[in-house]
Amino acid sequence: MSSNDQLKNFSEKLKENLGDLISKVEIHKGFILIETHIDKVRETAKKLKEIGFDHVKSVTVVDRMKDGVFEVGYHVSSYLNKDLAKYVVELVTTVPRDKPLVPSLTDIWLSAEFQEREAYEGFGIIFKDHPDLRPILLAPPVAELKPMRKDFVVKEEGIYRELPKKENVSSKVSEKKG
Amino acid sequence: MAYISIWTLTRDVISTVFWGIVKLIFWPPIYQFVIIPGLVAALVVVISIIWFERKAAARVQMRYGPLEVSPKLAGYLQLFADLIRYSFQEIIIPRTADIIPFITSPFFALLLSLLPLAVIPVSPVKWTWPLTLSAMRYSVLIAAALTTLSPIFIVAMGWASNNRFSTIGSMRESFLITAYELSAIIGIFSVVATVHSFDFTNIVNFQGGGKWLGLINPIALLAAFIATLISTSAFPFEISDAENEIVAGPFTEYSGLMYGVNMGTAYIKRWAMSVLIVLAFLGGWRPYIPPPNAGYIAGYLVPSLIVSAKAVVVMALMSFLRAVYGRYRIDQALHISWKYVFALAIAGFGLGILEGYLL
Amino acid sequence: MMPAKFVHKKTPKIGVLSSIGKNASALVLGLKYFFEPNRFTLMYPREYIVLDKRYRGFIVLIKNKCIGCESCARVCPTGAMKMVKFEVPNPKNPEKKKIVKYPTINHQRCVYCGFCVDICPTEALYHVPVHDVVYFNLADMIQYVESFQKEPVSPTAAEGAVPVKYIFDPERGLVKVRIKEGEKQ
Amino acid sequence: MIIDMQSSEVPRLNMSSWEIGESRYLPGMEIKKLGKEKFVVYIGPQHPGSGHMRIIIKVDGDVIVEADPDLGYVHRTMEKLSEGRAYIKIIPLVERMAILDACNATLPYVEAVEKLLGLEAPERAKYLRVALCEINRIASHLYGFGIFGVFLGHSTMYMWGFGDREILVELAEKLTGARLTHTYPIFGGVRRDAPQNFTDNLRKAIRYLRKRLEDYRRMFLDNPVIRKRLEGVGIVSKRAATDLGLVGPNLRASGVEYDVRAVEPYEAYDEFDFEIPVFEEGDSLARAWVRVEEIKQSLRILEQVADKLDKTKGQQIMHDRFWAKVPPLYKKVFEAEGRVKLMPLFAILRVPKGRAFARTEAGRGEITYYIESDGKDKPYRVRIVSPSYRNAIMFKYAIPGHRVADLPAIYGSFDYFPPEADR
Repeated sequence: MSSNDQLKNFSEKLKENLGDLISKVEIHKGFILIETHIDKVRETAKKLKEIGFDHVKSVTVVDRMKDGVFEVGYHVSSYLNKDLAKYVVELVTTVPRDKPLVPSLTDIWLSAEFQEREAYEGFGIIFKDHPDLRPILLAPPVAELKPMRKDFVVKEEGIYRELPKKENVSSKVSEKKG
Repeated sequence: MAYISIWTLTRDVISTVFWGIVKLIFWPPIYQFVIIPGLVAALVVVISIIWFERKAAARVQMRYGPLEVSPKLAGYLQLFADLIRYSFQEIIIPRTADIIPFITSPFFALLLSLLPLAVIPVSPVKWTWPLTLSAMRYSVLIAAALTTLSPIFIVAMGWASNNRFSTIGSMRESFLITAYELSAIIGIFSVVATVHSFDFTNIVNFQGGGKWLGLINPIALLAAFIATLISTSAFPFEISDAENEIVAGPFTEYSGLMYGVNMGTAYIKRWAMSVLIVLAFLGGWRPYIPPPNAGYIAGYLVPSLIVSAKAVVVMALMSFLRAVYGRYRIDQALHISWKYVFALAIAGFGLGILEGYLL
Repeated sequence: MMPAKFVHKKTPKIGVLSSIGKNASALVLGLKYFFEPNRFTLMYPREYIVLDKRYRGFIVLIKNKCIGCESCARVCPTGAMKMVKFEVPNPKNPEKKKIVKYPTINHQRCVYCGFCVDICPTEALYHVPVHDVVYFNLADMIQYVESFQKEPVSPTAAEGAVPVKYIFDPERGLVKVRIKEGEKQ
Repeated sequence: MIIDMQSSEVPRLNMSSWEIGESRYLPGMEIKKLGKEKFVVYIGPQHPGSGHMRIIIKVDGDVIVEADPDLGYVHRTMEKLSEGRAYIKIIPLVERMAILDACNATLPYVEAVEKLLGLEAPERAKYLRVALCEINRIASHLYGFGIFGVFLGHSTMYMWGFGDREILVELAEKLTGARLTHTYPIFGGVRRDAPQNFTDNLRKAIRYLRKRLEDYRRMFLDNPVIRKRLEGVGIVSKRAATDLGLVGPNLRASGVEYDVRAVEPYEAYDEFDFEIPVFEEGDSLARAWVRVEEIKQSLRILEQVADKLDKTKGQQIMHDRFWAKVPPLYKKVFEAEGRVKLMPLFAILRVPKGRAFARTEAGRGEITYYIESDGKDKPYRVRIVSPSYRNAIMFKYAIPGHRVADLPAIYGSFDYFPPEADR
């Protein structure tokens, strides 16, 4: 387990290395978040790959409906560099919800290919220059609904059930008797 | 008087009819092709062997195999139940299929895979031979030639089905035909070289006294055995109808009884090849020698049963391989059959010639 | 602290000659299991496993213990457990009716996670070690208060199947053992 | 758009007007022009060798020139459903993506929530989690072997894999009360204590499985037919495995040293002495061997876990926060049945605001969860990336160039599990 000090040291190092490419570094539980402007995403990603972050674990999109943005994050880590493998770094950028256009990082991290397709079908985020941007899990008509967005609400059921008519009567009778 | 004459007349008629039927049954072409080792025996054997195959594999695989249909017979009737089910299933013919070859090919394949059984002797007694004496001198040649006919119809089935998996399957089958036929035939012909005769009767008589050709020339036997495995798509050469790769190969579009026929054809072919192997390598009806003027039972039924029993053992051995092996890839199977099995067959043939010279 | 070590290995190579031996080895192993099969199949409708008491089987309600706290319905991940409201006369104030709540279960949805049993503050729900109950129609699978209190009976056990249990064995893995009459817990 | 689960009305989709990207057709229904000598074969979803997925392959003769995996046939929208339900209800939901690997699939979720809650499971609970994780890992590998066997036509391996898995399933049942969907780890601990004779049974099972692994080697891995099918087939180089982001045994078969148990030891994995096998070849055979070696190591871990469980007998298996102030009835039940009763607050558990990322090594590889809480009783966002989903990309890049018959061999060697990938 990497202790808090280690994480802090590492985030400092990241800041030094990436310089003014990134606007924010935060330490969260289990990963380090670095935020960058959408124009600098590709540059930052290339730099991260140079440092040794060689694969994408997860392309995480969070819909911040109140702020009107999508937060597109790439959880990256390393396989070949054992020191880096201990850390997970999330490269985050925000795009407006009404015009979700992000440069694709598939050519930098091939492992992001399918996950970018998933972000595309779920949130409708369009990854520029993605080699094969199609829905992956959903059928196209379902993907068109952009079901992962927050304004697509799946309502959960309540916790009450109505009695069917007949049993209602009989159990009432038994209640009275009891 | 009249009473007696009617009685004798009836008796005569009955006995004539009875002996007529017996004669018909034991008429060599009928007996060989329809009874033993032909259709009836083949069906019984195939059903038993499939049952054995399933049970044997199940024992190795921590299972019981078929059991529910007849627990007291260890599930033997399961196969009959399957047969009934097949025969009541709807036969679906795809609209895109080429109908005439689609329907006829399975039955041609079945009949032709039985045909070799109609030209081989199963007894040394002369009247039981299905061919004329002069043709009998070439019975090995004729039987071997007839075994090569049925695969053509398997290829035709795949083509007529107009299905991609069928096409791939029949393509594989057509590759395999060329690969195994030569090895199988050369393997069996190495016996001819040893005995200096194309006559199965001579070959079997040569093997008296435990001098089985399979023991004398095991290389040729191995080559013929492996070639039989390939030709009948037994494991590890279950390639043309590999389920996990191409669904059922050439038989993908077949349903109901036609599918059952197709599945049976492979086993019947294995049966015919096993009978050939028994005659050529495993001593045929020996050690039993029928008296020269033997009748239906001693001269025909008993030797044919001995041949059948030996062939069943060969088949059981082939079936057991299912429990041990997976399947080869098509190019690997071709590689094996051309590089190793063919070489084995040639070596066996050479050994056969050498032994023919020495013995 | 002893972190795991990475150990580099190579797949064993097999030559042409030794492959003949490997063929024979596989065949011999097959024959060994052919003659001495190791089987522990449960012949299901004729045999049934007497399950552990810990088994998370069908869920039964003890109505007297239930306080109607709704915890079980809240925690149910599939919405199988739901509360039903009843109006009963209030002994203190006969004018107003008192509302009591009891859980009901829909076995079409229940996944037997057992959260409801574990969360119940009064142990009013419990698992029965039964896993095979047959319903004749879908409506029966929604169990209201009356039927929810009845312990379901395994149809195999009721029809006189042989009770068995499995015990662990270092040689054969699992061994099926028949339970005699007296042994039943 | 609001979908009401209670109403029977399905949201209407306008099938005629949708147009996404270039393709106007359902996947696999596109009209394409092909060369004369190539043709397209649809492997799946009703194919005996495909599982719940489809691989659209273009073949040139017998050689695959292009493969396009079509996932999603068993997609259950777990990420979306998670956003609408309480934290505890998500555990039984997510474990359904890999029912034979249930503990491994839920553990990172539980860990992520524990990180947000700022608590850690007690010692004995950690050992119990490790025990079930390793039992699940072996069961998952055996299942994978079974499927692998049948894909190669080796029915004995299929039945043996599934038959011997029964022992592990039985062990898991004795421990948790359920055969497959254990729902065992929970925030702050585990739900059941190990029964009386659990460690004895565990040791017996370990001895049996060690013996059986030798049989597997003789029957399957050293079987010349199988070797011929696997050796040099589906080679993924170290570089390619890294770039594709493969996980788990498939990654380690390509010579990459990565295992979450070693890189970021979770639960009690840093207390056990075990090795992580890494193979260099990167072919299907290496992927099979890596699993066998991993089973051996898992058995080694289980042996140590059994000792630890004997040592920590009778200790608490729930974090104090949920156990210190429980009524006496709860403790009575725990002592009598070994069952941890949950506080009613679990149903409406509010998790502090924050983001957490957790990863563990499941049977098929690394599984990661990203959880974001906005302080309410439901998560704001749950992102699940399962091992099979990350391995799915290999269909596109590892299969072309091989023969049609190699497809099942490669598929099986990757131990791809569609329900896990589709989530």
